[in-house]
Amino acid sequence: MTTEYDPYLFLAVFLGIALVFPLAPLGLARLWAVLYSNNKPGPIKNATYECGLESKGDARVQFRSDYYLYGIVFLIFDVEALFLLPFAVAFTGLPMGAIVAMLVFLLLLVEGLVWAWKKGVLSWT
Amino acid sequence: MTSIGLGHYLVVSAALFCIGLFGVVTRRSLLVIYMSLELMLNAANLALVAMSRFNGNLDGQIMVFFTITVAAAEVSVGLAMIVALCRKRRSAHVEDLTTLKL
Amino acid sequence: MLAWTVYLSFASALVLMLLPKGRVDLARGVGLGGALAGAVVAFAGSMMKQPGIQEICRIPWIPSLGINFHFAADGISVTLVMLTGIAAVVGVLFSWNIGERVKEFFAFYMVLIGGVYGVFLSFDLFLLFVFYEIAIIPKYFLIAIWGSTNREYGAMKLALYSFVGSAMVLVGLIAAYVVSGGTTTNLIELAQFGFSKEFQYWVFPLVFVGFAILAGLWPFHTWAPTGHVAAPTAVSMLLAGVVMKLGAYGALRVAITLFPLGAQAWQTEIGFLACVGIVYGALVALVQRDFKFVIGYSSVSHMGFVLLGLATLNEIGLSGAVLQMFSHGVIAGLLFAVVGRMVYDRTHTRELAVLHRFNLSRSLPFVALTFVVASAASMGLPGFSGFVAELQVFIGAWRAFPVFAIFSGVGLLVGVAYTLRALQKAFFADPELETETRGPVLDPISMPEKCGAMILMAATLIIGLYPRLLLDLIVPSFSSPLFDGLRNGAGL
Amino acid sequence: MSSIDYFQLLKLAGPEAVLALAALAVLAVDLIWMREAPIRQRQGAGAFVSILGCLGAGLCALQMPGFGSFANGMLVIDPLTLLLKGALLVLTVFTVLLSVDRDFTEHVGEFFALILLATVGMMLLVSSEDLLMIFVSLELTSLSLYILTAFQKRSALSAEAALKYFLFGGMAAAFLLFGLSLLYGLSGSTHLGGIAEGLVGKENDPLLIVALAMTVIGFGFKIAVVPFHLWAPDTYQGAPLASAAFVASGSKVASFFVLAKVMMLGFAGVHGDAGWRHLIAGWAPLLAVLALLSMLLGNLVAIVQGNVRRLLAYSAIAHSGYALLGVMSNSGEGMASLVYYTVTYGLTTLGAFGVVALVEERTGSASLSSFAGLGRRSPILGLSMMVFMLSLAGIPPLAGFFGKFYLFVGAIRTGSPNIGLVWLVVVAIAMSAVSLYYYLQVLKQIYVTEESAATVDVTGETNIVTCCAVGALAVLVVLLGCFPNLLVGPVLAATGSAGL
Repeated sequence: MTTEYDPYLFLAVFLGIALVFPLAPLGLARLWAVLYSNNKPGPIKNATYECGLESKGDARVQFRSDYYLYGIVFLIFDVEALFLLPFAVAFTGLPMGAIVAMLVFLLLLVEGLVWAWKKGVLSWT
Repeated sequence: MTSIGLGHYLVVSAALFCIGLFGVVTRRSLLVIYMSLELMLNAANLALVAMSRFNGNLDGQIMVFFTITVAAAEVSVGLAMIVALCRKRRSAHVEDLTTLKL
Repeated sequence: MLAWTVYLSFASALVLMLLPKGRVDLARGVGLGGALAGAVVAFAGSMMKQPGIQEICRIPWIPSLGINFHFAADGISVTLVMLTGIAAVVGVLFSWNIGERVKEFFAFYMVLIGGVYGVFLSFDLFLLFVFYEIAIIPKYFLIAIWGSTNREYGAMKLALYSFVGSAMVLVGLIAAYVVSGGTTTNLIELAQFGFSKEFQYWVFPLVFVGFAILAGLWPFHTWAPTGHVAAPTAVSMLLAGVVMKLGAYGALRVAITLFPLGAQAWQTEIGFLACVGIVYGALVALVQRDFKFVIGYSSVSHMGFVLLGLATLNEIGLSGAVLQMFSHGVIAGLLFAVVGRMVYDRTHTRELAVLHRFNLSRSLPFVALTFVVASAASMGLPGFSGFVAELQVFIGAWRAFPVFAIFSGVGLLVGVAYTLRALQKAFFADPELETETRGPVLDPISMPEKCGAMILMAATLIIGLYPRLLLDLIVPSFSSPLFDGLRNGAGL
Repeated sequence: MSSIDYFQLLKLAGPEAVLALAALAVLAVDLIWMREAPIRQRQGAGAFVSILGCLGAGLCALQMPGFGSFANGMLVIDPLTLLLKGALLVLTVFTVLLSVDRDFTEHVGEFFALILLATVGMMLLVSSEDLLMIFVSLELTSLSLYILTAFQKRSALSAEAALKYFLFGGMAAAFLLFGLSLLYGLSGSTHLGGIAEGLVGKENDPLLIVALAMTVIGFGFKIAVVPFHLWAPDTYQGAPLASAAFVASGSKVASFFVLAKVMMLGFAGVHGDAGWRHLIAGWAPLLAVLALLSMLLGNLVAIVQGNVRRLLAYSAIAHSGYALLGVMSNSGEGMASLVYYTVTYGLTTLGAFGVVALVEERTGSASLSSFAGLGRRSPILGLSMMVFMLSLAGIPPLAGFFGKFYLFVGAIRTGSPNIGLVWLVVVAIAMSAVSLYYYLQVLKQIYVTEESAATVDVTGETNIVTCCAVGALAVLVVLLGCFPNLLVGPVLAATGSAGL
């Protein structure tokens, strides 16, 4: 006997559990700290957690612009994978022409990589 | 719960499109503008997929493949231009692009 | 045969462009040769002309739109081709003293002449419009580079006025072409196509005013004086002598023949404007201090007669208008030659108040003689071509609208006044002021100037004494199929 | 999908394949052999290979079968598209000639490769009747043009112009894509013919109006019509010369053709009428408003321009307004007049940019005053600039005049009993009278004003290749003006056979 569940009910339950699971222990730890061991700040206590050097300057470092070039070349090959997926799924039923076409597509992208390499974009000192 | 019809999807994609447009028009930093451009393109993708689902043929979804590629190519061109601009001008904010005037 | 006038002019323009830079005399020679050849072909062609419309050549140019390269000539176009021939030759003679950039001057000059020949000879609406606009750009450069007082302003004003005029004509032309089924732009076939009355009612003023701007119709004449004064002598002769006739000819050939009902509807308005043009031009010329402005406004006033003749829409008025075009072409050429080349190039001033110091009547007797003949012709003294033309215009005007005829009579009177005033101030001022100094010695009149003036004086005299030479060409051309619409409509 | 015969595809897409190969070949030649050669040699080799590629593509296009269509409308071969491909190839060859002996960049191979790839994009754009292919090839063209605009590394203007062009282009592409997706949703098919049938019942569906507006915004940007023209002046001024010339000519020819195809085929049912007293809602009144605005603004702002490149940009905006008349006349003859107008306009602008290139090389700036006395210094240059300026103004013996005349005849002939668009034609003619003023300003600088001593002579030798290209373009413009039937005849036959 299958009761007629609203299709989105399980989604709500799932969301509830996902929220409760992390928040409950955090709430308890917070409660415990407030009730029993209130914090007494001191110089030793505020020092960096483990050993190691004092950190200087702010955390946000300006990326060198050459990283962007890496990002661009990665982006192209990442999207290429997108096209390989349906090619792989329909691979068995494809005529010879389709495979040649796919090869041309791949070679074009490889040619892009070769060009980037030859241009010296990828290696920089 | 009424069933989710084509109208709902279109409303969502229209909302996404407007947010993207608002982002492009008002934000100052170029990177955020690129993100909102992406948002507008993906809103169109969402509309395409919804239309293809309700029209019952796959043309829309094939189109989505190619629009994703085009969006990727567009962003890579945009990033390359930011690199070129940064080497020239040390900042990626829109309002310094004022040397070319009427 | 007549088509060779167009080809020769453009060919000589091309040859002039290719001449080596330094050779000034070579450039003048080719210029004169081109103009003479054109004039000879023009006169030869008009001698052998059979009555009615004589087809010269008809080649399909853009078959998909029904446009063909169609040259033909009837009485009117032959007279005006002859006028262009004379004006071209005399213009070259009077620009013999142009010093710098001579090659380009004559190249632009020949392109202008070629365009004018083209307009008078083309019987295809599209082709006529093409030549009509070809003539605009050389005018700009001729005035802007070699002109005199505020030449760039005058040149730009002239170019824009003519271009706006031709833009209005283009709208009318396209509307007529499309409404007539869009199969042909041949003048004769379009004239036979009966356009509806309402269509003609709004297209006629557009096309007529578009052409009449170049003909100096009263409210749109302001470019003429500044343009003529700013232009070098030869160009101002050509401008007043021939290019203004372009507008009048276009109005006659295109506006009146294609839209006769429209012409009738707007007849009185045009007559009024023409009449005001005559009187206004004459009055303003009366008060001018600059000698060349007097002549500029006199050409506006004389062109008023031409437009009055066109407005009469009857055969005698129209033939008077065409004759006036020819005669004013010759007379204005002579007047500008005297003022520009003979007087200004020597005295370097055109202020009437100052000219008496040079005591011109004694130092340059030939110039004084020429100016007396020219002003007599311009006043319309019998014996000169002016009289015959204006007489016919008045008869035609009396039949169509007597009130305007009387008014233009007054205009004629004022015309006599300003011509005599200019003559007296410039040449026969009372010499006792500086009896002892004979005024700076002025270099004598050169040979090209002499024969140029001779040609013009001879032309106006011959036509004045024996007008049948031209009237036998002009009057029968009104019985051609082109004017059928006018004939049965307006009771020609 | 039926199994696609790939070899038939290769045969149909022959010209594009040859051109793509040529692009790769240029890259290879530049990177492998010409590694250390001086820049002049690299440019010569690159130009030679690209022109060879264009000729190969042209020959391949000639042997194409008269008619053919691949995957219902993805790639359509008919005499009209072949003619346009030929025109695009001619424009590309002249652009390549303009970019030789110019030292604005060391990456020579990439520059020529990108020009060829942009041409491939345009050729695909011109020969497709499928929304997907239209969007992809439009983006291919636009992206290569953005990069071409950014090629002048030394001047900051080029990067800034490219960025503005990119931002506007990206936004317009998003609008276009959204419009196309709504169009697909309403009609159920991506093929233009299928769309027309799909839209039969939905004339006043609000979604269709949104789709129409979005599509027009997308294409409006590409042809630089007024509300979407802000990128044009900056790009024309900032971009290196050959890319600005290519943006002005090639991309305009292709985008106008595809706009006309989408409007005439796709939105066939919603044409409406822009006649004077009988306005019916549809895309014709929308385009009429755009045309009116761009004619007015384009001409009026061009009057105050001091820089010839910005002047050419605003005149391009005005000419887009005139060309829209051809799109609105929605007939075979309208399409033929549009093709003739855009092709001759492309040739004229290329020539004008060629002259600007030579003047910029000699005096370092493209301002009006740097043109002073050009007529005396180099008569051929002065004469060809006069031909280009007068053809843009529409003075008869030149191609510009017949183009405008043919456009206006087509526009007025639409609702022939009530002479449809006569009010717009009157505005167009009035505005072209205004345009004569600023074209004469340029000619005044060339012929009338004397050369002031200030214009220092920067480089001694003038660039021979560009001179010949400019001369050839001037002769072509005069030839097309005096004998318009050379181009009008084949175009009309092609539009007839293409069943428009």
